[in-house]
Amino acid sequence: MIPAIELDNLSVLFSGRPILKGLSGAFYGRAIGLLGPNGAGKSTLIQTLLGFHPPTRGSARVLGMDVRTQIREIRHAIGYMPENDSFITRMTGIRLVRMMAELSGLPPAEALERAHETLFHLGLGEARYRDVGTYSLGMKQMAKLAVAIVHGPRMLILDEPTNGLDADGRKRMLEIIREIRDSHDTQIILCSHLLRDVEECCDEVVILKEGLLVTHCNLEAERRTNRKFIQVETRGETGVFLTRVEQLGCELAVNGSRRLKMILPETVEVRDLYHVAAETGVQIRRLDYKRDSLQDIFLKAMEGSNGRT
Amino acid sequence: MTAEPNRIVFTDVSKFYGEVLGVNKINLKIGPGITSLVGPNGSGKTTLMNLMTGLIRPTRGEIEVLGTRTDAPETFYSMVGYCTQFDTFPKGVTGFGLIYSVLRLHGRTRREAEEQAWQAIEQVHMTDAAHRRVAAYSKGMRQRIKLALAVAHHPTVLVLDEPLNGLDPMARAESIALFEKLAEEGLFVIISSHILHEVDLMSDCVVMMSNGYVVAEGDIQEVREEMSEHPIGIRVRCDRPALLASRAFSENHVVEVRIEDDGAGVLLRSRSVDQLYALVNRVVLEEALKIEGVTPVDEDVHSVYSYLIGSNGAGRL
Amino acid sequence: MAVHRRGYHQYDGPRTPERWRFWILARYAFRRVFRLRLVAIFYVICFIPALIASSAVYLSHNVDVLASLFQGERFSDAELVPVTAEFFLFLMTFQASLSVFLTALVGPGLVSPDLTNNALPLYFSRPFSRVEYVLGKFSVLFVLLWLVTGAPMLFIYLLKSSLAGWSWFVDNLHLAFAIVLGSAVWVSLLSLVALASSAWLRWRPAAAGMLFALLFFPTGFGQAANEIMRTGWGSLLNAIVVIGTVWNSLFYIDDADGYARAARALNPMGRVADPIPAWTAWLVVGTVCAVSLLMINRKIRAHEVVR
Amino acid sequence: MSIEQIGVVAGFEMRKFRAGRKWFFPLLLAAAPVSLVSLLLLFDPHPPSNSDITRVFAVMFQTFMLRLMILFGCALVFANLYQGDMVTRTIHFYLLAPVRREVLVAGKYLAGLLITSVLYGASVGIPNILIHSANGQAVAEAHFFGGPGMRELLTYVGIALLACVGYGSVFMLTGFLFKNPAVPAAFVLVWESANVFLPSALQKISVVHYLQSIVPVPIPIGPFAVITAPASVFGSVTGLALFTVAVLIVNGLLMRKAEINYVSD
Repeated sequence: MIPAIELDNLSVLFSGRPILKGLSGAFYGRAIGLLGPNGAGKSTLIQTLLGFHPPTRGSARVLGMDVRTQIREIRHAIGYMPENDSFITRMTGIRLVRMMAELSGLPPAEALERAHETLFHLGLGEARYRDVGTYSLGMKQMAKLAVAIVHGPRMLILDEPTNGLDADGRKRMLEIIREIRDSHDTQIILCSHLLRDVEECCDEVVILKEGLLVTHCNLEAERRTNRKFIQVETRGETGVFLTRVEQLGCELAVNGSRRLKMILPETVEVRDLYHVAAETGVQIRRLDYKRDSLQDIFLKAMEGSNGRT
Repeated sequence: MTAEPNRIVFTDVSKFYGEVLGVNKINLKIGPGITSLVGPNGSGKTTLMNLMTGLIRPTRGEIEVLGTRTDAPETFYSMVGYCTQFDTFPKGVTGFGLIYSVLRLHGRTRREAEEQAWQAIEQVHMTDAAHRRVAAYSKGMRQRIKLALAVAHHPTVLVLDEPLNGLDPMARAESIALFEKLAEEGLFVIISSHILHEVDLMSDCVVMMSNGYVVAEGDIQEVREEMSEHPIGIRVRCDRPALLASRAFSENHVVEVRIEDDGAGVLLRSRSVDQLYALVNRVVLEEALKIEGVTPVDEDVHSVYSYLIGSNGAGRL
Repeated sequence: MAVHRRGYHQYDGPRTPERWRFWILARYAFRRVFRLRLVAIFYVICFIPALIASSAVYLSHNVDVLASLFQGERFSDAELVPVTAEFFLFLMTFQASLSVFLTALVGPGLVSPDLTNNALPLYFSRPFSRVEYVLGKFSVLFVLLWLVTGAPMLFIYLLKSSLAGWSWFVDNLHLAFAIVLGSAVWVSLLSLVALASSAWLRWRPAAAGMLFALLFFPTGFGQAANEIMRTGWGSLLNAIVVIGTVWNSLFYIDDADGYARAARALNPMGRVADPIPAWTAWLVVGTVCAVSLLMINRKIRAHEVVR
Repeated sequence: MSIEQIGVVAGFEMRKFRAGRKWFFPLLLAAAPVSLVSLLLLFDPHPPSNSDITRVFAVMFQTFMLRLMILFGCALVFANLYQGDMVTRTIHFYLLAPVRREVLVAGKYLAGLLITSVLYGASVGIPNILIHSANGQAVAEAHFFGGPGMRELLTYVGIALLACVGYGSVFMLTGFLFKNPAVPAAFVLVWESANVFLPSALQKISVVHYLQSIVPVPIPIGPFAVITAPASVFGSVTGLALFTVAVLIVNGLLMRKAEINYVSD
């Protein structure tokens, strides 16, 4: 299985300012999450993979093809969804998607058929005959996704696909991304700031910070190994309850007014918590086991290398 | 018209852009603390915020923010800070230059303006990029500068239109902490956002909008309890779900009980949330159940949103 | 009854040859250009002068038809409408001015819709290079304008030669060559300038205004400079004089005094200074095209790198 | 307090003007007469006598400089002050500042005035000095210090500044009302150039009428012009000042009710 992306000491400089500083690694995941604070070089990395910027040093291979020599072949196999608004005014949805399909080499008849199929698949029903300029924000994002997948690419690069969408729009977009990921071997690079979206779609995560590759981990593996801890929400006066719980030997962390995070030693049962609660007149509302979420992995990555917290 | 010095009051406010509906018949009283504005795109959130900050005038109705009207700019804007949704900046200006100039407009002396500008820039961790041109900033950095701009002159009312849009996870956490700190200092912080789990995390009170109408308003739990047509549900993962189910049926406030198909959990719905939790606490002690977890099924903003708005409001994307 | 799961599937069917991919842009642009009724009407109007000219040429050959029209009016056998270089030059200047208005109508709408809403990444993340993009947009204008300038005059030339016989065709061949090349030069110059102004001034009326400004302001300035310094070099800034000289050098390729006569006519107030030499005119056209290409290249980028 | 704020707004506007590449065309216009005159000095072996020069400059001033250059220059600079913010959707930075709207208008006007008066004051003054020194140093000194040269120069520059004041306020108002600045600029150009043929009452409602009468070297204004009594220097200056203040007040009132409507084109 050739890696989706292979970086070999890749560095990129903008007029002297180093943006990517020697990235190396091979990423095989079916859906790779690309994370990092603002200005970490995520967009630059994506644009280097697309050949918008030549790498200053080192090399990058996409689906086994080198970015410097086979860029046209790469662009056949890639569907790119840019970050901010990107459409052509005074053009209907269907015509925009069809033209983009033809520009990727599909014959006109084939392009029209696939354009309609893609727009149907993404839920842009009758709006496809309207001018893209009149689309709502959610529909524009779907139109961008349509343009990215109409020519049937082997790899999808999505830059902030759910940015600015409302709750339903985000749910719809994530469903479609998961569906594309599971339709045989299409690989996805998802670049986003919303960690829950990345958690729901990706099985591998790459975290950049100030142009350096700080963390590269497999989410499934990470989930299994993490320490389990309990998150408890209570109602009523919790002062006495907290001290009693600590006496039981639980490691306690309070964040937010009513939310407690604690780690139970082997000897203590959940039921004991209820005993203590009943005795101290506190009602336990929410109680569930939690694992290190991507949020914690991300925060650890940031603190790892002279993070600023 | 009762002049309420400590509230943001909307009385019968409507705004139409020609015949396009902005917002319709809004009656709101917003108190200090974090109030979240939630609703699908185009539901009137931005219109409401523009009205509240005087950028646009209502077609009908009155708006009063802490007793002053929005059309007296010199006094009104010294207490209001607005971080807009527009991602546009004057050409050729640097981050620091913009905040400094606006503070000078606020009547600060040169030294004060410089000091406060730098203070605000530190708060959003933009110190190293402050002197570069805003045109060269990434989306997240522009967002931080807008945030700094809104808080630089220490307003008492802070209106933020999707302030976390484009920020990285670190910055989101820091911004939420900043908002909570400001809210504790007694500021009115009004935030519009789509990320419901963040809204759930940080807001004391929620205003839910759909198609230009306020659909619900108030504390999440109260709003949820008021929705009698959707009884409160909790999901209990334990070793003997059948026992808990039978004990639950004996109580009259329980409306629905369902054993989960994996046989290791039970879903209980009841008209009164307190009695339901009391029941669970009691049964765990008496029957020595081995509890895996007790989680409310639809108490958070997500479910309230989908009940109130998801079904009827946002048919489209 | 089977539930058909219409999911996403990759495409690995046949691909169109890459050589002609730039023409896709032109195909879509033509359809959009003629959607505006104003452009369609104006486009038809541009053909009227050619129509009149060709009917005049036809009538001048069939004198008897003319005679019957004017009952017995005696007509000398000399051609009514002499189809010579002057004839074609006059028609060319007329069509060229019409083509300027056509460019102002069509030009700005070609590039600015892509730029105002940041659509370039959509183009260049596909196997479609910036050269093909510019070539596609350029070919739209080139074809539209050439059909209005070069094609009708070529048609008249062929009509004339069919009437005047094979010998006329052979010894006037240089005229045909001049028509094709002359109109091609003017049309490419106009298209490149229109594309450059459309790329830099995203606001449509501004781009159209810039086109006219480029035609008139330098001319005014050049004339003023001529006036003050009493030289002829100022008319290098005068678009009409420059393209006129280029055409003269093509149409009078083998007729020196014809060229001199036309050059003087072109430069009425060239009192003392002699008209500008032909090679300088070609040089001006060349530099303007090069500068426009540079400006287009600067703006048509996948990613705006802001220092 | 508000005086200082006017200064801040003016400073901010000027910095925006310089950074926003908007100075290109106004500067080009201002450079035109200067380059023309310097071309003349460099290439022309035998310049005309000084008296002809004064007449040539007078013609050039009234036809090209006053009516075309300063008018279009002011149109470009002032129309952009308000429209620029609307088109680039940055007007909300101002509307959200605790500043009286009149202060905003005054600040912007001050910035526009400073820019145009510097640009067009120089583009009138410098050619005047250059052109009169075409015949060598001695003649120039005689002209300026001995003869009427200096008074003429100062009047010309003064007229240029007054023109900026007048046209500035007009184009600021039209910039506020019309999205496309070219339309009002063309209208004012036609109105001003036809001024000579209008009935005397209408002539009063224009900037050029007041300036026309205080030009040091009058030029024949064509056969069928309607002769009206030229206003005195004091009359023209106060007339212009009143005209400008009135336009600014209207502008301030409109600004009070300004709302943002960033409609995407």
